[in-house]
Amino acid sequence: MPGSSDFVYMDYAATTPLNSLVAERMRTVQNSACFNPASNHIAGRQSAKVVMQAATELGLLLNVSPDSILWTSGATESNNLAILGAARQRAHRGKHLITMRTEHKAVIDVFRALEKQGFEVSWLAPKPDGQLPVERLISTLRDDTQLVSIMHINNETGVIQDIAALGAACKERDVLFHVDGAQAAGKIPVDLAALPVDLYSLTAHKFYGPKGVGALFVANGTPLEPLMFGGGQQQRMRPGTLPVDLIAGLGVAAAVATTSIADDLAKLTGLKGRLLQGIQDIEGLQVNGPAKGGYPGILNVGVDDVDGESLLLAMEPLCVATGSACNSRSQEPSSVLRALGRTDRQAQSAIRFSLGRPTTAADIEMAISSYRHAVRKLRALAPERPA
Amino acid sequence: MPGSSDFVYMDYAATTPLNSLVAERMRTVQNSACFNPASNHIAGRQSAKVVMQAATELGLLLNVSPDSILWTSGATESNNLAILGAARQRAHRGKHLITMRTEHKAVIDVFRALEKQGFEVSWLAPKPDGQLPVERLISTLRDDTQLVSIMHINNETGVIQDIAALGAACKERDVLFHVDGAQAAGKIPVDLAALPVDLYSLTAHKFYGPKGVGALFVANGTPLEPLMFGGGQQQRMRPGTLPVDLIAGLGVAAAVATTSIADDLAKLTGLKGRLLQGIQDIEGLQVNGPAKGGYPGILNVGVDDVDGESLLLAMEPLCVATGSACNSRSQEPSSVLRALGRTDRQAQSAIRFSLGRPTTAADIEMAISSYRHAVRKLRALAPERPA
Amino acid sequence: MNIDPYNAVVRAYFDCPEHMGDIGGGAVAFFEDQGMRIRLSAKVVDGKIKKLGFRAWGCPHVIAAAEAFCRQFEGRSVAELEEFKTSQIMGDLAVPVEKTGRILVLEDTVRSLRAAIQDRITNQAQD
Amino acid sequence: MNIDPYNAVVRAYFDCPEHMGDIGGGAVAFFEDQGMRIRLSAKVVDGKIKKLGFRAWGCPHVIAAAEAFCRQFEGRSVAELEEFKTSQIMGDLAVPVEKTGRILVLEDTVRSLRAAIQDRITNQAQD
Ligand SMILES: Cc1ncc(COP(=O)(O)O)c(C=O)c1O
Ligand SMILES: Cc1ncc(COP(=O)(O)O)c(C=O)c1O
Repeated sequence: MPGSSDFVYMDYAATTPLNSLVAERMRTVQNSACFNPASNHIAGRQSAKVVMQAATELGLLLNVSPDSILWTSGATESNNLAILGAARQRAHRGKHLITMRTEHKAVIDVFRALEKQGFEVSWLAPKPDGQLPVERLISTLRDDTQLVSIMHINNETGVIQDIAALGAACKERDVLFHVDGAQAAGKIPVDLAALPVDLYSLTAHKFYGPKGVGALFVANGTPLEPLMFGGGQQQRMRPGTLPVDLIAGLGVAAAVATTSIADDLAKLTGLKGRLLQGIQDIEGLQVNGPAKGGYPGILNVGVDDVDGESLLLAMEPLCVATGSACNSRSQEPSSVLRALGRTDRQAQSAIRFSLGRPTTAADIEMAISSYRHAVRKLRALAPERPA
Repeated sequence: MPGSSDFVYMDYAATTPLNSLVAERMRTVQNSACFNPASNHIAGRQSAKVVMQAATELGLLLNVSPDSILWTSGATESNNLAILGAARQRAHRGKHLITMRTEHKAVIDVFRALEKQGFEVSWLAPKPDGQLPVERLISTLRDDTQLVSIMHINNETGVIQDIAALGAACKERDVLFHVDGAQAAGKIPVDLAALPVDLYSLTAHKFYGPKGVGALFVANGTPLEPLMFGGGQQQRMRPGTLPVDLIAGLGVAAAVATTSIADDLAKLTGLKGRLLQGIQDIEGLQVNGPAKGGYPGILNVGVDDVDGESLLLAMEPLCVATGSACNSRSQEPSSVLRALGRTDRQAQSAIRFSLGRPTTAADIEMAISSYRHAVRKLRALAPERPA
Repeated sequence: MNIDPYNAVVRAYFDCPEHMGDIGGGAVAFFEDQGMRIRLSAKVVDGKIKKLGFRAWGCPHVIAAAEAFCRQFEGRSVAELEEFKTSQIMGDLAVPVEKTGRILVLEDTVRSLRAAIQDRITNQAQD
Repeated sequence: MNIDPYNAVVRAYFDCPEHMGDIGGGAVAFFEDQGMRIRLSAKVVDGKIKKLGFRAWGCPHVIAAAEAFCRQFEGRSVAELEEFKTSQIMGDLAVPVEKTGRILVLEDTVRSLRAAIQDRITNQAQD
């Protein structure tokens, strides 16, 4: 994989390299049809065709109509548009919103902003394995609840929520249901025709598509207040010149995923199994997340008496993440792991290995020995507390 | 240029193709350093270096510090962030805002949204040549004015505003000054160290960089309320995984522009002169925009008794724009041309030829004969009004 | 996203508007509305439309619709003009709904052409 | 964007902490604060620091800072310990300001080490 001479990459939940078919298609589009699809001339129409094809490809991946897809700059924007857009649009009906404590920052911080603007947010806690029991949602729904936002796959632990059950609870009460699918789309089967979901966020760079483009699935024209105002593009919901080549890349990434998800999952399950087996005898090792099930591309582990930042450095040139990948430089212990009941110190020692399509068995062996070595080294360094 | 077998492209103000050095650099980055620059591992740090280099390159183009640059998805987002962000941030100080009637939709519609949210907007009219006299701004400034937003180069007519004088008027009153530079950055010299500008928007795809990435220059940490909330990226002003390859592409596009603006302008001036000369004897031809001066990449003309949409079709396969390029499919007569005093019917006949680095003398000859032919054809079709 | 606003019929009629022009000495109708202008002229012999011509100012759909009308009714009887409805042309040309008003200008012009033909017949009978 | 959080000195000291370990039978100091833990031990002969050792639990900067301290003061006189300030280490290791508090834990430990050495000297004198 790219850059492999300098390092071994095991941070696929943070971002993935471009699939070669994606890169090829983007190059073709850049050379022939990368104009403004809103322009009423030949060049514009060629570009519009490219965008429609991508919508079709993404529609197939998610089993939805191409018309229900809004293009954005990524899942952060999709989440903001869905949550701010729905909350503001429905503010006159009621101001109660529900989400989880283990959401990504691009959801948590949006709800925090809404709290400051007069909304009331219920922050649901998961069980220690990360799962949200549907009863907790049901008992929190109120007459003035307008929106529930629950992520599909957790980016730190890989736990998969029961979107069907959670969505059904929302539908019964006529509450909008948003799902942050950034870690799920293109990685596990997602059938939005079958799932009771109104809004679904995704981002291309998590499944071998380009960075800088994402999408928001909007069921049946669910009304949203736009985040931005401008030209009439995308039914005024999201103005700006469409990045035709990026959208084409997202489309191909979706098409590739459609045919490869089953193989990907089988392969990742094997690799994750070996990785866990290779380190599970380390004293004090804790798996953060579901013991069984969960997305096989993510393994999050902590050990006693080791500092996460030092662990990361001691493992170089293996590229893994501590805390939330989206902001690994912050030194705060992961709020996700704190919500699962870990102490600050335990949370601080957490390392997320995330595997991807290019991960090899040799990468896994390297990771195992690297992790074992680093833990041994740091434990040797650590002082005992005086008796 | 790309796609030239099917059509002749003369819509560079809508969007430009990728410069070959830009494409090459993006490919290199995609193959080696396209990870999450916020990640604290080797791959992340390689990507962070790429982003810093791009900031340096853009900083050189605009003569500003790399630290003053925020990456966005394009000028639409930059404009929204600047205008909504500044207005909301300063709302407690006063609610008066000033802009022009001839702004791009990505400015006009933002101010319209703010009007609905309780702000008062003064919509300044330009002179018939498109220029805004500084006295009109000065006489509109009030004690409670918080923000003035004036575009640098008009996307429909190419008129260039006197940013130095307008900015000085704002500075005297301690009013924030935002400039939509989408049509100026990378196309004419822009020295933001010398210009009294607080916020400057740009988008890469207007100067041979990639689509889906733009920037907002923010002077001295001018406080803005973010549009989106999420990870800690970019000092919380604009969260989301940075599209490293697109940013690198923007950087190279800026570097190329830095060395080629002078040549570009000289070449465009010659081509525009020939184009105008080739059509100016057509009866009833009006030039929309400044008679002299103005950006030489744009020539906007109207003729009596011809419908713009039919003109566009009759000129195929020449790709030009009617009305605002960003939304050429809307049938409304251009509000910009209306503001310059054109009638609906005159505005509706307007065609914008926009030339770019790849435009050849042969393209210009083709455009001349295509325009002459189309006008002749449509005039032959049109009925006289009965006596 | 509606990719090509013009279907093949519109493109063909717009490119080669065979009936462009005025039929000298025939019945003439002119109508102007919504910024569109249409003139139709017809040569009628024995209750039959021998020739139709048009001129139009407007968008490609309006021009193509006028041409379509001429192609359709040349050679048919004046009586058949009564049956004229824009709905078929709207369909053949795939005119977007928001342009319905413009195409109705053609309907008005055709109605006015019928009246003009009637006038001429009456006048000729009185001669 | 601070690209590499660790400069070459931090990387070298973290990779090879030569002074890692405990000096048996010497003066010992332990300090714990801000989630950091540092233990220093020293062998002192005739007012001179013959050997220094450390153990640390914390981020790479804390570990490197402890190693830096040992390298700096081994071979110097106990009196010179008084001069110890974290400022030079902060500079040499380019410690980010937000980690100042953590490095101050080292200062506390050094102070406590000085006291422990003083204690031993006094005790030995009393023997
Ligand atoms: C669960 C989740 N949501 C949202 C995001 C944000 O995606 P992006 O950075 O592409 O906007 C990420 C990853 O960064 C994520 O893992
Ligand atoms: C003057 C002006 N401002 C803003 C924009 C919006 O740029 P983008 O579509 O890249 O967001 C454009 C072009 O579309 C423009 O010409």
